[in-house]
Amino acid sequence: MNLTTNLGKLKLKNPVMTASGTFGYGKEYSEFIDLNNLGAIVVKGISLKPMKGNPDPRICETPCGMLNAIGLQNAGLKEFIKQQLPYLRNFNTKIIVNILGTSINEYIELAENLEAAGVDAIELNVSCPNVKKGGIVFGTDIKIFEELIRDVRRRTRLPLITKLSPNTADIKLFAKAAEDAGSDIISLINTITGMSINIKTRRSRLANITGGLSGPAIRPVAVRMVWECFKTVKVPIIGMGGIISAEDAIEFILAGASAVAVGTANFVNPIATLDILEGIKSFMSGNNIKSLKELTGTVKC
Amino acid sequence: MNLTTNLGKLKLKNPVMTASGTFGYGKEYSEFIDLNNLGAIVVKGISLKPMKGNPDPRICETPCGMLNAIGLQNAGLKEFIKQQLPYLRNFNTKIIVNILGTSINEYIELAENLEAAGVDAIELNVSCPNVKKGGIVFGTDIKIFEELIRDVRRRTRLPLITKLSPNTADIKLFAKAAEDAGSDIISLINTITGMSINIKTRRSRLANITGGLSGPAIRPVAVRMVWECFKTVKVPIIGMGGIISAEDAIEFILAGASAVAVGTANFVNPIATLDILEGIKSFMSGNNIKSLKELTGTVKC
Amino acid sequence: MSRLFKASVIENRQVIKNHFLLTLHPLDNIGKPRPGNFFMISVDNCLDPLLKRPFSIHRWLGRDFQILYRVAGKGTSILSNRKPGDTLEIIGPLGNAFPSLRSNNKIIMVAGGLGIAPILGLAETINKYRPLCFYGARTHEELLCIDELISLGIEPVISTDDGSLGEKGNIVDVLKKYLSSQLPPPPRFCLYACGPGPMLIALSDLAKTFNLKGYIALEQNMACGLGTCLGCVVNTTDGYKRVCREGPVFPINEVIWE
Amino acid sequence: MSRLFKASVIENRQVIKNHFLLTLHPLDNIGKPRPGNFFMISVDNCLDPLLKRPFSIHRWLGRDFQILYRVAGKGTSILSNRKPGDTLEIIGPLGNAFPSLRSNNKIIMVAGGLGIAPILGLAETINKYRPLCFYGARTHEELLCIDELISLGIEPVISTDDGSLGEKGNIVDVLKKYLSSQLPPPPRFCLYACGPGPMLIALSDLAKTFNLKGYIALEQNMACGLGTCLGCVVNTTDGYKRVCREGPVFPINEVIWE
Ligand SMILES: Cc1cc2nc3c(=O)[nH]c(=O)nc-3n(C[C@H](O)[C@H](O)[C@H](O)COP(=O)(O)OP(=O)(O)OC[C@H]3O[C@@H](n4cnc5c(N)ncnc54)[C@H](O)[C@@H]3O)c2cc1C
Ligand SMILES: Cc1cc2nc3c(=O)[nH]c(=O)nc-3n(C[C@H](O)[C@H](O)[C@H](O)COP(=O)(O)OP(=O)(O)OC[C@H]3O[C@@H](n4cnc5c(N)ncnc54)[C@H](O)[C@@H]3O)c2cc1C
Ligand SMILES: Cc1cc2nc3c(=O)[nH]c(=O)nc-3n(C[C@H](O)[C@H](O)[C@H](O)COP(=O)(O)O)c2cc1C
Ligand SMILES: Cc1cc2nc3c(=O)[nH]c(=O)nc-3n(C[C@H](O)[C@H](O)[C@H](O)COP(=O)(O)O)c2cc1C
Ligand code: FES
Ligand code: FES
Repeated sequence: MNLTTNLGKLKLKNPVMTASGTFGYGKEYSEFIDLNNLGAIVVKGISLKPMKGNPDPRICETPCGMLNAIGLQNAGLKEFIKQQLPYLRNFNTKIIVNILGTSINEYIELAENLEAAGVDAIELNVSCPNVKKGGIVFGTDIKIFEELIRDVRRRTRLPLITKLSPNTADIKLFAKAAEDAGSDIISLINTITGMSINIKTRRSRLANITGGLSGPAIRPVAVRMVWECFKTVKVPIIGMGGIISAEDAIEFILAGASAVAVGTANFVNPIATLDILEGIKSFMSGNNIKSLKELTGTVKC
Repeated sequence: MNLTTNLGKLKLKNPVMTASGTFGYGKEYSEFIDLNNLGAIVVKGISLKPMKGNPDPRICETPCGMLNAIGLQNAGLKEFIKQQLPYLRNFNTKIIVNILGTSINEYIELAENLEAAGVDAIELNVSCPNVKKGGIVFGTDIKIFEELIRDVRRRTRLPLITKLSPNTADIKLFAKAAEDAGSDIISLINTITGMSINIKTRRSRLANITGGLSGPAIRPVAVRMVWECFKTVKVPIIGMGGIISAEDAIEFILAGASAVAVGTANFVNPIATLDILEGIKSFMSGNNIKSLKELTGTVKC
Repeated sequence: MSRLFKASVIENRQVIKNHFLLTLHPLDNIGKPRPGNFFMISVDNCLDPLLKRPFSIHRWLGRDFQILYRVAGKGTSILSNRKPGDTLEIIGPLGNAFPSLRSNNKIIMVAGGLGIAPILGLAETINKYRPLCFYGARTHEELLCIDELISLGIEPVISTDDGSLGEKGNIVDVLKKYLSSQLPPPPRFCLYACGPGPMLIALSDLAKTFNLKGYIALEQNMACGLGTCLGCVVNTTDGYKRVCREGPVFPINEVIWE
Repeated sequence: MSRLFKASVIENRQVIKNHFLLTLHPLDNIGKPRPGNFFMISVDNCLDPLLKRPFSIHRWLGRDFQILYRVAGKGTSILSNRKPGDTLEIIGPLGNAFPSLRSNNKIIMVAGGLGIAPILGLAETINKYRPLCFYGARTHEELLCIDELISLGIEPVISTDDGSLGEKGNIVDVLKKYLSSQLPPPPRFCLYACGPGPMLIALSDLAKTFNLKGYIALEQNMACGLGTCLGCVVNTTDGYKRVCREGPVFPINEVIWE
């Protein structure tokens, strides 16, 4: 059985990675799983300067899902390279850094510095719905979106992943634009904007009012979008959104994903990633599948 | 306590109505609840000609939700007026007819005939994602959307409700367009397009491949959209999407809904509508609220 | 009397691996279910699983009733953990029933696997007409209710896929052999069947070949069980029909298999 | 020894209306929890509720341990239906603990309502230092663990909102009266507190007024409990801090109340 997953020039030992923002910088989970066994670790979004994030409360549970409005709290690029990256480098897995900026130049500076620091790939977070000054404008205005990708593309040789927002009428347009602008890989979906109100206090359950919906609740939307993008672009797809079990992961692969990212499930079950990897392996052996390439996008329609 | 709900010129005895397509034409539920107690019955979408709908399977369950691709099966306008409307007229409740067409003229013909037949209001289904020839084009192209509403508006004096699709980047634009074009009321949300794959058969769980996601899973998205629209338009809003309990209904009201529609919950619990109405009443008396107008849109932000 | 009622679990007994016999005591008066009818059962109070699940009436015990079910997924797995004393919310009895016998008919009951669930209940109401019964399963362990059938005076003809009991092979082939031996088969033969899709398709062909009448109980994903969601349709010679309303029992020659 | 483990329910006893005492038997070796630590508990295996719920260690029984909880919503309601023999998945012990006593300190424990849950466990480890204990609840029925405190040699000062036991009024006012009677209060007094937000805010003011040190255990919605989601922060003089990681116990003067 061959689990190697080639996302263009980014080669993973297996298709299971973590979703940005749901795995910290890996350290906390090393207590529960051997990080060497992950296909890749995608770390929490990094900005040039430290960001303090949104006021609390930042999360709440919803039916089969959760809302979050963390507000991209992070210690900033320098701190990441100094404090987190060296630790992550102890493991034999790919390190992918999710980046966000308020201008194209910030994204470029992040990419250049991370390339110099030796990370394995960059994921452009253009779709976080929580921070007004954050990436959201890049994620919804397709012209700026293309320009951003094109400009970052020119300045780094790292594999470039563009993470797509589901908060759009037609995600195919963004997938195509990302491909045309030189993105090597696309990842989807980020969270769907939602809101939940505490009827006792008559306030939003989040200080930020709205937040991003993740978890199993959004899986049907995510699978549909992966399938739409698979039919539209040739670049490989990292599928995510509500993956809890190996069955869910395989659903994404059949819909067109070459690799999968596990997000909210890490909170529910800290060993979710490796449970899912094991489940994929037994599905493959049970169905005599030699390589996941045989499965990607093969849903019969 | 005053439950009367004025949606512009459409006056309901209370704010709880049924969501189109989830209550048939009322008859099946009359076994479980007294239809006289409903604020309004919104019937399954009606087209000019009978439609046979999509092949099976048409539905499947997803985490805290379900996908449907019924394909707007209905017996057509004539049959509705002859067979269903007389029965519905036995009850002291408002009858709202959800209509869909493949051209503006069809919508107009439907509206004119239904006005003549004496229904209480019309809900324009411009957002059903399942039928290629159905309303979807009206729901995503804002120019055609406005034109449709404007033209139907000119040809009927019935209160006009426009039902908005959540499959858009910015629902506020459609809410505003609907208001500007003369819609008296807006209702939201319709289902979110999704997909679910059976990994054993490697087929979509729906013959139509994709379907519309409904149920509690989508509630945070629906509440957010109602709140966005409330801040954007002056016309009253009918809120729906995953309402299962009175608490959920009140969440929508706080977010800006003047009335609520109960959909998928009818399948789970055939007396859901009246359970919700009772729950709203006890919330009102428990919080000394005289009229729901005091609550609509009052979420503190 | 209401078709929306609560029932308490009297017993929820594993009969063989993955198969359970659930005995329910309705806490309200309910209508007497007829063979072929089904109930929509809430397996839990939480929102996942969300929808009620359909199960055929297996046996009617006067006031209590039984469901025979297989753990197929999330909902049935949770159901299998329900304990005596737990309360379940239920809608039913729903759907149509196997039609009553015309006097000159000779019924051949055909059950595949768990298709025996409604067939046993049917057998209890028509055993006086001495129906024939053809019953196939994958292996002898999965042949349920044999004793019950025998105590009703019905000696089933049996087959198993692995040959561990009865004839080796599928039950439709066994029935075919029987019918061939009766050539020309008496036109008063009428099939009453329940089982997995492939079995019903083969049976349809057989019915066509031998020009037999018959009724089959179908399954389809369901949301409401009441005829309102239009989600549970199957294609028939008369257009899409709702399994929960026009069915679950359909004339065998009306169903169009894709 | 792993912080991800399963435990079986030994007992899940209602102590008063809506309040339950859960005794758990870990099926693996677990680390010994310190007072203030908490566990993330899966109340069910289904996807709704999705996230584990945080509960303070109430009592450590050597290998088994106890949780004292109130039915607050969906998750705790399901938890209250768990029966002996059921297995729960748990992460923990998590978070920091009430700091160890400095020799010259006199601890004043303050518990409001269910804030007694971690405070009793704390009392068990520090009773030899003869701490004071101020404990308030809405009504005398909601005063839990009084006997346990007394058997630890701690005679709590009590108040109830309705005056049904102890002083009428809130416990912070009672404490204030006590401190005023001690004027100037010995600076070696140190507060260890847990309770609802308004109580903790009043206590902060009090600490400021009397210039007292203190530690309070906070609550916040949690997803991971491990410090990765950044969902559970509270605002402090040193920026946002994670209740699950830098907390749940914080120096009382560091917390910024909005
Ligand atoms: C009228 C009727 C009568 C039935 N009677 C019985 C019975 O007596 N005993 C019994 O064990 N089962 C019966 N079934 C099937 C039973 O309803 C399904 O096995 C059950 O709903 C599966 O639920 P789940 O949550 O465990 O599985 P899911 O997780 O929902 O699905 C598991 C698998 O079961 C399939 N499935 C889901 N729902 C249905 C369905 N409604 N019909 C067929 N397959 C389905 C799915 O496609 C999937 O492959 C009946 C179905 C119908 C429509
Ligand atoms: C470190 C820590 C220790 C705790 N120890 C205990 C304990 O020993 N005993 C006990 O009974 N409770 C304790 N709690 C609170 C407990 O976690 C919540 O009551 C529980 O999560 C509510 O879950 P639910 O599904 O029943 O309620 P939900 O339906 O989720 O919510 C019901 C209500 O509870 C509130 N709530 C939800 N989650 C939390 C939370 N994490 N903290 C505070 N309020 C919340 C909601 O805002 C809502 O108002 C602790 C919380 C934390 C953070
Ligand atoms: C608490 C939390 C924080 C997140 N932070 C980020 C982030 O910093 N950057 C990003 O691109 N996505 C972020 N996401 C989105 C996830 O990476 C993922 O796209 C989304 O949660 C859907 O996957 P899931 O349903 O498996 O969680 C975050 C999600 C959660 C729940
Ligand atoms: C089975 C089914 C059929 C539906 N049919 C229609 C329809 O004919 N016209 C329409 O406007 N909406 C239709 N809807 C959408 C609902 O009216 C409602 O907008 C949506 O389901 C969200 O509400 P809910 O989560 O409460 O179900 C249908 C929904 C379901 C589940
Ligand atoms: S299950 Fe809804 S119509 Fe049959
Ligand atoms: S609960 Fe996730 S960081 Fe604290």
